[in-house]
Amino acid sequence: MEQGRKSPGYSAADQMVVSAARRINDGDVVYVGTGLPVMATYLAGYMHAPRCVVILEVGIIRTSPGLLSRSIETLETQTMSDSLSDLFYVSSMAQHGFFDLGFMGAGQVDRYGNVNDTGIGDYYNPTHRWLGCGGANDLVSCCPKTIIILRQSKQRFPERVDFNTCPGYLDGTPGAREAAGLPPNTGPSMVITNLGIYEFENGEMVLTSIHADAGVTLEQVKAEVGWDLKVSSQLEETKPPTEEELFTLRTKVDPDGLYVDGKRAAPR
Amino acid sequence: MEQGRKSPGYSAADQMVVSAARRINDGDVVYVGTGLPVMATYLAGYMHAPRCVVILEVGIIRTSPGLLSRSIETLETQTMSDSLSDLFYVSSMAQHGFFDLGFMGAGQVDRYGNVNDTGIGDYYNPTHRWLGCGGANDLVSCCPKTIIILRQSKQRFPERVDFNTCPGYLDGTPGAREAAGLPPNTGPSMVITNLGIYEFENGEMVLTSIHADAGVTLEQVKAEVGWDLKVSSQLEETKPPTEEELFTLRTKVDPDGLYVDGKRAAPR
Amino acid sequence: MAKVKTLKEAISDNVRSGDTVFISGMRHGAPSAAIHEIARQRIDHLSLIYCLGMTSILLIAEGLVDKMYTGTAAQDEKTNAALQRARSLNKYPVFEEYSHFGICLALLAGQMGIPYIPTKTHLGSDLMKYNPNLTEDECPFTGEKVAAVRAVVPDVGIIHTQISDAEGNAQKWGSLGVDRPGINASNRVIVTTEKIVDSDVIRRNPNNTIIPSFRVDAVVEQPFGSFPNHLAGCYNGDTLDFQRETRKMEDLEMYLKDQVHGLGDWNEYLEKRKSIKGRDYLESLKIQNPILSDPVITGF
Amino acid sequence: MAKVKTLKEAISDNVRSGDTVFISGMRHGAPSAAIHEIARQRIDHLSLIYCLGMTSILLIAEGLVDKMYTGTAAQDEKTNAALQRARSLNKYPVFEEYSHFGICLALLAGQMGIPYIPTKTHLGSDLMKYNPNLTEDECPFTGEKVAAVRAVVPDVGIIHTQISDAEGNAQKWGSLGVDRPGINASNRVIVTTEKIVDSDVIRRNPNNTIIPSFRVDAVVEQPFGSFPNHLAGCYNGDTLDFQRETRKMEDLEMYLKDQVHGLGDWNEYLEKRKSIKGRDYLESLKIQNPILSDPVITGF
Repeated sequence: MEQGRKSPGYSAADQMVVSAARRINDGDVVYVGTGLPVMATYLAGYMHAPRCVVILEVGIIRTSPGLLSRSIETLETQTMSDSLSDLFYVSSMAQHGFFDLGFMGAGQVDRYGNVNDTGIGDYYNPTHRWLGCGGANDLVSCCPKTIIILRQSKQRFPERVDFNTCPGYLDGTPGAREAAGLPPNTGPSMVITNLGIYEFENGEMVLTSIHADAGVTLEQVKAEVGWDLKVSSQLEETKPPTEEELFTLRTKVDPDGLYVDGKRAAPR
Repeated sequence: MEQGRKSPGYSAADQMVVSAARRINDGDVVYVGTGLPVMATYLAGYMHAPRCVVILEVGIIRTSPGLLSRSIETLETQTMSDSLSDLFYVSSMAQHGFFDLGFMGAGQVDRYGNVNDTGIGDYYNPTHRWLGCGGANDLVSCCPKTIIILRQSKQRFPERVDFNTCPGYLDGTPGAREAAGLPPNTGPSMVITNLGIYEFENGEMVLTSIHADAGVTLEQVKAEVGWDLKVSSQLEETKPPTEEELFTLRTKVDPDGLYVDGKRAAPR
Repeated sequence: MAKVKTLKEAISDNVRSGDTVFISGMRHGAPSAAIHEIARQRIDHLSLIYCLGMTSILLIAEGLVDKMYTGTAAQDEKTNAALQRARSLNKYPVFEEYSHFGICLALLAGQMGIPYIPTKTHLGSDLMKYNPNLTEDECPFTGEKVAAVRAVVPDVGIIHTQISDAEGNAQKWGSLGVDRPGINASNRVIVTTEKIVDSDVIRRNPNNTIIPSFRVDAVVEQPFGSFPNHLAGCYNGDTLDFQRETRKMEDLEMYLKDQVHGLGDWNEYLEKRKSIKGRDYLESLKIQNPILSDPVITGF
Repeated sequence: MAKVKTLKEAISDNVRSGDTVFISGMRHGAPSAAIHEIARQRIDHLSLIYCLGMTSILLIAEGLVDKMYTGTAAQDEKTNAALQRARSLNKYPVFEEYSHFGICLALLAGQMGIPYIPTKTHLGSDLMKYNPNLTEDECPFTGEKVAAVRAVVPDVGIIHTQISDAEGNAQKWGSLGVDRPGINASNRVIVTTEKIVDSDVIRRNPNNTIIPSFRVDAVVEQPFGSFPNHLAGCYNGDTLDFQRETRKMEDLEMYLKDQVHGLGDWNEYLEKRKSIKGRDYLESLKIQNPILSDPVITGF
């Protein structure tokens, strides 16, 4: 599937990262998962959000954008941080509600924003297994807003996930998260893919923007969703990456080309 | 009350500190309360227990005896420690059961080793108030053995304390600590006063040694106990301080004479 | 630099009537300057968490304290002038009593954003009977009895540190008492510091940061801000004068009049102490034989 | 010096068949030398807690692991040679799955000596259904729902640090992942360290001590003991070779034969890597632009 390659100047992955970066406000305290979330956050740091705070689960807290590296945890990532603490500290601050935004990848995301990082099919005999959630469950359980970023396909957008690793709005009934005991005013706020951008209305994912400039059509989007997708009445066309955004992404965020088309060029 | 002054060479307080110091084995990990316990532990460190580990609740962990100072928490106490951590760390290690010995003072101690550091009489309208227990409750709740050191008087040795701040063997019935939820194999093991030494048999305090060389008699001891005291069938006479012990106490542990007759010479 | 304030501003902006206030430093590095400023501004109806707090008696004496969460505190009204003064003002505080670990756990639960935390301490003691923030519970796995300690989330926490950058990345070393859970549990944070340093100094030793900038609301540079307490790497303590000057009622009254309300700020206080004790007094408290660590190496 | 051992001794003395083993380092400073030694000694029936563990696949591949407490771990048997090899040995591990905070809390409860600890995470997720160490509970004060995480107390913990004294006062800096709760929860502790230093070095910066001597059973000096992981102040990581050399079954078999069982110890392993990658290989991983902190000052 290679939608999103009309314009020679950028890829669908670029659009995904750039769209995500734009959602970070200057000064935001952002709990950042591994991979594309780090790229997007560093891009925001170099562009419009120089004072955003980058929090990594291993205990790294930094206000100067770091160097992207092959893994989230390297000496490049640690060096000249404001604070090197630990997972307990970072997760405690998240659970207390001191962060503004969580930013994570996902194996699958469903109609109600539930994320599966575990497996497809029977838990004990899955047809596919992911690694598990790492810190992603903590992030989406605790952050007031969470952005989920992933490459979209019908298989990765089922109506209901087989295994709910990171709770979204559960079965979509109002108050379901609070009833489960999750902190109030938390949960996924946005899903950004290589095809479009989704927000949540009454706990259900709604398409709010299409990467039209990259050649994506509504039909393409719907073809890669596993349920009868709601489309916003104010559906927008995603603003394509600016030259400055692309230049910054390629020269400052990932000068060594560690990421190709949104995937790590080498194993983690 | 000035029992224990027969011999000109030492005071009852010296006997108390020396007797306590002798109970520390080389290599013991000792959770040490403020005041006399620190003196006794440092004395042990200079004498027969150079490898004992001194733990102070504020987070100080040291294997070299420090300088005694007016307060348990000074730069002298901190300097050249093995570890400067915090109260959470130290208390966690105690609660896990990693310490050998607790060592504390007390306002009152009763027949079953319960300590009152709170008040006499009605809680809301006491006739006497102490400061509260600080870390002493934690210490005696968690340590496999705890030595309590205090100057003895009938008022400080009631049959039952009015307020149980630091639990001993509660009402003395077998298994009372465990039934209350306290960790098994914990509790006070010894009480050392200016008159004698007490151990616990079936949860009850029993006199095992009298500071006879300091002029203390069994009658004097009994007169300063608020119940019908059990006396060990193997009652001993406390071995008086040796010259080396006294010399070390005066020249190394407390060269500035911060403690006079077991009391701080100046307010904490 | 928007966070850098005078102590007066930092306190008036962030400490409010009715607040639960965490004061860091179990003697070591307790923020005496800030406490005097709270007394000076007469911010009232406070609930205080301040383990081994010495200068807290000023707040009690001024009738500013509704509640003390405490492990040890003077409570003998017959002999304590501050308590007597609070009584005369009809502002005698309520004391909620824990062990020190109990207070630490209340703050840790607060830091963690959970409503309570279990412990094996306090069980069997009468502390359980009188402190409404302690109750028995049982382990849902083993059924064993535990004491549950209810979370305390301070509205504001105050910490004094050796260094901080202007954004509030603050570093404290030495014994840390309940500093970490207390300051990290607090919703607003005031950092007073001996010295505001370049962020570069912080970032070359990031493991020493006790609270990062995004958690900090105000940064105040205040040399000798912990005096008469001690502060590792900076100065020794000398608490006897304070204790003597505040013990008897007439002395306490005079202290409040002359050394709290009669002075504009902490620098005037320090001058006052020098005028009493001699020009070299503060200098004499500074560390005489500094011990230097090897540099901590980072980089790639 | 009685605690200073060879790695072989330290592992055989302290890691036993059936043990629950905590491995420190979420990549940063993970004790690769020690893990290779466990594989070499084929100590089996282990339960492992090793977050972001990379070299743990060696233990799985050898059929030594009964259980993994995990937040992320390769579990796709179809594509993972180590799992396939474990299956062929009839030693496929059980995976008990948490979030990373969940594992951290299990260890924290272990460190604290309490049977469980509450959290607001995991609730509403299917992790609660399948992990027997997670259950719902309610706050005895507020009645609100929490998830209870059962304590894990490792029989033995292994940490690799930059420095330690011969008694085991070990200092680690950089990002600390779950090192503190994990190593402090462990009943026995093995410290492997880049360099054994004088106690004086430790005592001049006592805040950096991650575990004090009385908690430590064995101290092993092992330069590059975390390679191919990185270690702050010492060397960068280079994990691609390890990942490539252990991905396919035939490569994994060869790695186990040649680089685990075919070698006597970690120094031979390092020589082997140099013979493959060039004499300057390890030197080239060392920090190129070291950044030095200001000295931490103490004393009185």
